[in-house]
Amino acid sequence: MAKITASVYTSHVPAIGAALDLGKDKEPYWQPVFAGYDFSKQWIKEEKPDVIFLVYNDHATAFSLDLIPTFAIGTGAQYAPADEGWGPRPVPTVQGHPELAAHIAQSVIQDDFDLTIVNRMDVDHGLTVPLSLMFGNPPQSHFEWPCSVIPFAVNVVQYPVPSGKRCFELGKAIRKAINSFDQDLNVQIWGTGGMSHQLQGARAGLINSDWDNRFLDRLISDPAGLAEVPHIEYVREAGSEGIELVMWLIARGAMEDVAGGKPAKPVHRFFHVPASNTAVGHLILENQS
Amino acid sequence: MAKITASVYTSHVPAIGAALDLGKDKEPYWQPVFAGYDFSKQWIKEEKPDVIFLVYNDHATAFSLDLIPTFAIGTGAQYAPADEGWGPRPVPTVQGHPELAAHIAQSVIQDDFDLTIVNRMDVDHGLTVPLSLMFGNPPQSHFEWPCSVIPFAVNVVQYPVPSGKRCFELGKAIRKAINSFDQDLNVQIWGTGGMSHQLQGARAGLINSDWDNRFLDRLISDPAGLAEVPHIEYVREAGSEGIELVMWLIARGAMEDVAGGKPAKPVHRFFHVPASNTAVGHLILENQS
Amino acid sequence: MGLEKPYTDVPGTIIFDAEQSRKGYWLNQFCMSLLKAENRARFLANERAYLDEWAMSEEQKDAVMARDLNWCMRTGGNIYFLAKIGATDGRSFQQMAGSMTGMTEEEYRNMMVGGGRSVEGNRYIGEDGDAQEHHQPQGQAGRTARGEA
Amino acid sequence: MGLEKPYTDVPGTIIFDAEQSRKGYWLNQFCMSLLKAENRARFLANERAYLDEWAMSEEQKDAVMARDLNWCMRTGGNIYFLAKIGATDGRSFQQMAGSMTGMTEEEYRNMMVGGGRSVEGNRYIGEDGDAQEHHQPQGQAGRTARGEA
Ligand SMILES: [Fe+3]
Ligand SMILES: [Fe+3]
Repeated sequence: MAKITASVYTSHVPAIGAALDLGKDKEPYWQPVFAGYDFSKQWIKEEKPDVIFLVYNDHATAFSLDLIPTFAIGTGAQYAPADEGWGPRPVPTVQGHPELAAHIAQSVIQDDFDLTIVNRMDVDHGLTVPLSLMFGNPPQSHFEWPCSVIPFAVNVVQYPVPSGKRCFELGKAIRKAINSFDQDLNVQIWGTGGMSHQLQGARAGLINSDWDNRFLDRLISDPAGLAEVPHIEYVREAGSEGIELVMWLIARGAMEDVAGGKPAKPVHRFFHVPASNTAVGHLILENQS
Repeated sequence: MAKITASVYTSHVPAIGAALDLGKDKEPYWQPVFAGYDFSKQWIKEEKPDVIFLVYNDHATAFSLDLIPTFAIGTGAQYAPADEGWGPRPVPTVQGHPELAAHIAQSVIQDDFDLTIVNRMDVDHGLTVPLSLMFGNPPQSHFEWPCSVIPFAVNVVQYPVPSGKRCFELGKAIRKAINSFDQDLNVQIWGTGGMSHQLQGARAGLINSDWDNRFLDRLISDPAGLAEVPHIEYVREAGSEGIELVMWLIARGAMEDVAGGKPAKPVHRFFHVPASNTAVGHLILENQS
Repeated sequence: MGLEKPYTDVPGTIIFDAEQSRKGYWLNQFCMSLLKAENRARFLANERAYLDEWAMSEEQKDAVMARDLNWCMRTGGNIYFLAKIGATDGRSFQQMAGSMTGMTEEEYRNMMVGGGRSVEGNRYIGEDGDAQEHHQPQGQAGRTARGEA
Repeated sequence: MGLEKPYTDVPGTIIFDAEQSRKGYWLNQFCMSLLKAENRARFLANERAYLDEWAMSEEQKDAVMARDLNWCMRTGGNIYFLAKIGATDGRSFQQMAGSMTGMTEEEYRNMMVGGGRSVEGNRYIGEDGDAQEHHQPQGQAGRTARGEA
């Protein structure tokens, strides 16, 4: 049977991708950011996931105003890195997992989550930057990501975005779906975006480290309570783009402890300000069997 | 305040549109079909709805396999009749109601229905045939539909489609949303598709009048019970395309009696076999204030 | 796979689920292209060349060229997509649906006017209704071929 | 309208809701077109001509030509869409965000390196934080203009 072994949380700041792609990761500005992922790179090399269920948001790339899905699951075979205006990132095409994705879609739709099924889309920095952070950029000699990825896009661009509660409940349904897939697969679920940041107006550059760290604390020890936080608190305290953090609750809702299992075990936690306009947060939780 | 005054249920067989567009509606084959809507045409002339919230399904027209929303709400200003392969139907462009549609989207998403918001799409026979049946095709001298329409597309093409229960609950949320819109609007909600039909394989042409009529009976008097019927019963008893009938439960769930109001009043009921491959069912229920 | 399928015991019926959808992806996307008049014209002008523009299997191409909708469906086609081929040929939904039964157009039309196909014997595979495998193809031609009447 | 908006009391912040989305529809769709390299080139070659291909308001076109992102946002733009204009100009997200504050690039970058903008005084309109209306534009140029220092 497939099994979620761990959840990974990380910001997905586009400038991090640019820094890595341009070879700036050793510069004093960027070095402390990437250093926060040194443990994670080693950890994931040992964990060897088969599939990553990657929760992210599209930043007006695959989805224009013509069509805005609240939740979209990628059931396609592959996804190309998108041109976001600077040209596509020089990273490998993302290989999907159509069978598991279709299984999850079926299960979760039957659990009353009204997913949009997507078979063709390009993926932007929201999805590729976390892969770069956790795996490093693959060398030209072996130009591929080490595992399959199921993209799961959440609308956090046009209001209303889904509530934290809805996201948390969705995570529970995803866990149930993955656990009922009858192939042996080591699956990780990642929640990306955030932490505090605001990219607009006179309040651009807002950072709220206290709030972010409380968010990390509660994500570990009180996720159900954290899921009750209304949107307006994210906006007010963590900046208008801090709302991306609701996506972390999807990954958190998929952990075993939420369904009565043993507590999720934090194996790594990292926080740094700034990366470009944003506070970088990162957390790894393992399921204890 | 906006208010749902009535719900209308009808099949949306493409051949009905073709018959009307080609002036065949007085032919012996078609005359009884259109006669079943004589009352309805008169009724709606007196009812004068401002907006129709029209639940239908796209038949591989606006949505390909690239992207399949479970529920999609049209918040755009207008929608052109689609070319489904025979050229577009010669009927007017559909005028939307962006303000009310956006209000409903906001309210219903906050009630945990994960809608996809659509601002640009063409609408196929699933949406235009019901308009033709209820209003007749508008004359060239006054080539427009008499009111605004909010298209609401439901995936019934690729499994899993939403359950009857989910549809019924969605109807309740739509009612709540419409009732909280602070403009005086006479709103009708229509459920379309069905009744029994199968368009594929050796079982093509299946009709189950008994099941259809029981469906109509229960839709009137026991909608909550009807909403519990599983997909497989629709397929087995009403044909593979009979599954479209789950959409009627969205409209039914939006009636006042479901929320504790007075019983919905049936003012017209019609059933006829066949129109092309399909059993035609039609029902009008009024809210009693 | 793990996908539960409570709908495989209905005779003469293929439910279009994720698996069918994956199998039929390019066939169905080819069909979608026929929503544009210029593509319909190009397809009709040279079917084989047009089909070769799509990543379809050879079998899917053959099934389309043969206008065998049952065959198309077995290779992952969905009727709402396949209908675009019929539309391109100027055929109605009734002609398309009828073509899958083996009946002549008139036989199928008469069945519909007579109230349609009965569900009796056609709910589960293994009953004796007219949609069951051993009664295919339907219509006089099929009966004659089977030496029934 | 009936849309509840619990988010209008945050200083220097426009939440991109259905109303903004409607207002900014063509502006944002123009931005989406810049995801294609050939469109970026065409836009840069003749901005006015390219903008005239879109059903944008004159004000929206002026705001784009002025590269005034705050102005673009007031006319319905969303930052994720508007970022495509900055990308076309070869600017980073930090340059774009900073441009909305009135600070120089260096001032904004230093603010971020120093831990970013504090939330204190910037939670509600009417407090005294640096994002409040009476402190705009920010940075030395703004302070000088207001005769503050
Ligand atoms: Fe983001
Ligand atoms: Fe239909």
